[in-house]
Amino acid sequence: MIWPVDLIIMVLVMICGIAAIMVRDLLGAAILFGAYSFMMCLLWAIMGAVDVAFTEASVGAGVSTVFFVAAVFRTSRRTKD
Amino acid sequence: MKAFALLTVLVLGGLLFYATPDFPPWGDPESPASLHVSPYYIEHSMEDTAVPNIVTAVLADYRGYDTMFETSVIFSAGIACLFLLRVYRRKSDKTRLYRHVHTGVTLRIAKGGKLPENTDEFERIDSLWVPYDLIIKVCSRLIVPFVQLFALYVIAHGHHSPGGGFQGGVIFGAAIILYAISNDLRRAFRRLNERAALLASAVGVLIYVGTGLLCLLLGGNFLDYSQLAALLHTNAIMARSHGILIVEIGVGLAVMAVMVSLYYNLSSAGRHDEGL
Amino acid sequence: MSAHYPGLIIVIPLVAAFLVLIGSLLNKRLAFPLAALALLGSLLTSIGLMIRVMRVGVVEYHLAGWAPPVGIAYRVDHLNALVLVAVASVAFINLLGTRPLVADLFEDRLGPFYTLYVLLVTGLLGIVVTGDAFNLYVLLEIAALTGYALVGMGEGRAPLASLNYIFMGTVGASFYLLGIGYLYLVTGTLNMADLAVRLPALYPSKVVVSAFVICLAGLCLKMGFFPLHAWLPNAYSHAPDPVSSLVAPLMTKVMVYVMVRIMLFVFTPAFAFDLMTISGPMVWLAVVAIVAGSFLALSTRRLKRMLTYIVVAEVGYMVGGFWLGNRLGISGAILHIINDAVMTLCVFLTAAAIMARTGSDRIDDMQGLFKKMPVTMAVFVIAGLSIIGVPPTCGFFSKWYLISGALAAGQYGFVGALLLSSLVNLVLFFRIFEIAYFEPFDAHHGDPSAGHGGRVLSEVQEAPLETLAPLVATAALLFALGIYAGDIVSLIIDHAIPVGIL
Amino acid sequence: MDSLLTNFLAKYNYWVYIGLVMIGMYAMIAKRNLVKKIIGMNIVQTAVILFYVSIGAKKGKMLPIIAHGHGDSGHQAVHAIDYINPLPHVLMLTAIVVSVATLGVALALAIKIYRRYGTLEENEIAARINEQ
Repeated sequence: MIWPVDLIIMVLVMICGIAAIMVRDLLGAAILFGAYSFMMCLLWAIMGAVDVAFTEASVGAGVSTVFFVAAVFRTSRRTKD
Repeated sequence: MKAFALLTVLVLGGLLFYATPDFPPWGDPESPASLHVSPYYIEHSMEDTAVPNIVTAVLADYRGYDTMFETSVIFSAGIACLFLLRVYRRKSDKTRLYRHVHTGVTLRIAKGGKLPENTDEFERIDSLWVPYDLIIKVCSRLIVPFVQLFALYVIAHGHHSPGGGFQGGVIFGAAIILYAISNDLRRAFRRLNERAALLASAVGVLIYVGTGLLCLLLGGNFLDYSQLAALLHTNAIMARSHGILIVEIGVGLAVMAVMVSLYYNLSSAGRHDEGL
Repeated sequence: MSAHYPGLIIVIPLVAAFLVLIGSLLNKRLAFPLAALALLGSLLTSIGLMIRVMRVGVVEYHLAGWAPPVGIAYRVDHLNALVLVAVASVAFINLLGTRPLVADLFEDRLGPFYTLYVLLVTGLLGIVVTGDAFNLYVLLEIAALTGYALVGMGEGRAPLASLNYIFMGTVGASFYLLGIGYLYLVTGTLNMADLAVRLPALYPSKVVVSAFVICLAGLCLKMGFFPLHAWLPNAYSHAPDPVSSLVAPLMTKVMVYVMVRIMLFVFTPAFAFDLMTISGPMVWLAVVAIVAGSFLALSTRRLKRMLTYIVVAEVGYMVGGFWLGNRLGISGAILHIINDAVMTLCVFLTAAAIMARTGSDRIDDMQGLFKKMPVTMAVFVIAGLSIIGVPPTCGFFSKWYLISGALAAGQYGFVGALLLSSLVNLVLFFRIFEIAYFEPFDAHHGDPSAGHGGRVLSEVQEAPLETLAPLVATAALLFALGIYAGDIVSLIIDHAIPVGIL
Repeated sequence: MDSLLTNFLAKYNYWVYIGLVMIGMYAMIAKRNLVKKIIGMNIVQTAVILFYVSIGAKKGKMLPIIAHGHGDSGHQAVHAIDYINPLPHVLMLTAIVVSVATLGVALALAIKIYRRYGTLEENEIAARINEQ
């Protein structure tokens, strides 16, 4: 593994995680959470956990995001924090 | 609340931080976790199960019991969502809205009146403005079969490459969800309706549990696939390999059906109307 | 076939859960009989397993035919076997006792309800029987997930309470998983017996200490131990009646069992009681839990809510008794797991039967119920006496062991808390008995303008026979457990506790 | 100082995991919006998964798929030291499934709450409950 790539992805994971809980729009939060999952999946792929990364890519970044969007669509995008 | 949250988080962080100096260095091949049980898996999975992907071998055979419950977890999530959200409504005699597919004209039909449900000429809609995008519909329809084919490949090739029942099932489910998003839920119901999805999820897990039970009836312990050798006309090792494939198919079926059913219930809030 | 009992005890209800769903797709009325058959099957196998364990000692079962550190193994000793029988019988009795209620409440979703019910019981049985730390986590999640769904179907605030329950439960389970991960990091194994062998060499390591703390914190969160109990009263009191009479007796007790199992058989008693100096603080926390639970129960006028606060206090009994660290205390805690499961089942079932008839859960609306529902109220009195701790019933005996354990350990605060809580329970139950027995009832009792939906009392009649039979059976069980308490302790619990503990 | 630095660099994965657990827990306690809390819950779960995957990692070793595994059984002996530890990966596959299952149920409950109270903010829900 190449440490600069590792480091960049880790920083991105943290940024996406913080952004997902800070942003004041739930649809945005859902998409940022998808990005977070995808970064996480890259991190795991780098660490050699290919099966876990594959699952996270299809579940975390794929289906989970769809569920979030569906739930936000059925409720509201509004949030105060 | 924020101060309390910060305090809790800091205490927790401190606790986790406290132990870290005693961790073995990251990525160390000599760390205790890599020396006790896992070498057995790495060195013996090939001769025990004839499956090169060690993760699949451990997942579906050595620790197959965990995976059986993992599938049951996802099954119970599907049932839980249905149980919580589903709204059963009697056929209302309110006004119904239909759209003529080829022209995009919306028809409003008053009390009791009804258009034939299963024609391609008209489709039922639930609000006056429902987006209708031909390009997206056609493009998705082109993509869906390839996604499904890939999903089947992932399930079938889990022995040799990353993948397996769970990933394949999710991708297959995602293909159907894509179809449901680009068209609408009613159309997706024509391909895979609610009862079929429920039945498929239960049957999928039953394939898994039933395989285990069959091993038990054949005289071995629960989930001991080597007992299937007599039925499959192979030796014990290949029987394990085939047993893994059978349960992976079960997992794939169950996961696909549950993902679709979760999407149906979440996207329509249990009403099973046109969805997103 | 008896060699396969440990496997069958889980497989029977698991297969049945899917058959219940498939059956209910064909015909809704198939759901209940299939579920009842499944739970009867697992009750019978658990009794068979108990007999086998008493005859031959520890029973091992290797799933998929792989020996323990490589595969997953069940290791059933006296402790598991006892709790298994308790869980299976409570779940079975509750299933029978709540049939009319469920048919009324969930008319349009009987299939999903019974599927979730059977899966929940499967999860709990699996937690008790398993000998693999990670397998326990998966089963924990099955039990929790089905529990969230069942709780969330209640009236009013139930979904919110259930969502809070999800947050707390998930954090608790994640902590448990993290603790197991820490142990895996330094030992490389997940099997409980193997962990117990490999851990002693590593006791000085900070990783083991944090694993211990994180695991314990997660389990305390899951069982609703005092400072972390906030989710419990809301979730249990807003849940639908047939669900709270399943979840309240079993969930917390099974989690206490998990704590006993992890502390005694993964971290050995030498580590848990001697090396880690938390026994004293844990007992004092239990004292606070008991006192707080009792007074919170005193402050409410709603029947179900009062009972949930009593559950909070009872968790304090068991945790405190366990952390006394001596044989008497631990025996008392294990005996109380069994007794409290049956007692809680009994009070919640009677509460459900009463509320089904009167339509209100206010204590003040129970006037004149002794005349209207004599059998139900008689059972309620027996359960109440047992919770207070009056001799022929089982509640007395576990309290006796707990108090003698506390005296032996010199923890007088715990003795005081137990006595105080008995006193408060006395007040709580006699307040209800008084209202229900002495206060005259008029046709329009209560306050109609309050709009609580209470029914006119003259219409109230005795609960149906289907509900009464299980109620009377549980009441009889309370006496039986009391009468045979000595035998249970000497024949079963004594073998369950490691010999090192005096 | 030097040992502290090497300690820091040798375990940077674990710092990230601790940071993510803290972020997730903060969101679960401090945020009032229910969907935000659900996101926080998921972040905690993925952080635990990151921790487990980090346990299994071995620098510069092969993926846990045995090379030349096809066909005849005359392949070379397999040495455990050459492959990444597969057991944590197996456990985490299960954990990911559990997290998506929890997510589904939590979102279903959030929709149910919204249907009943018309909002997802905790303080507004409390106000609605008090009104009733």
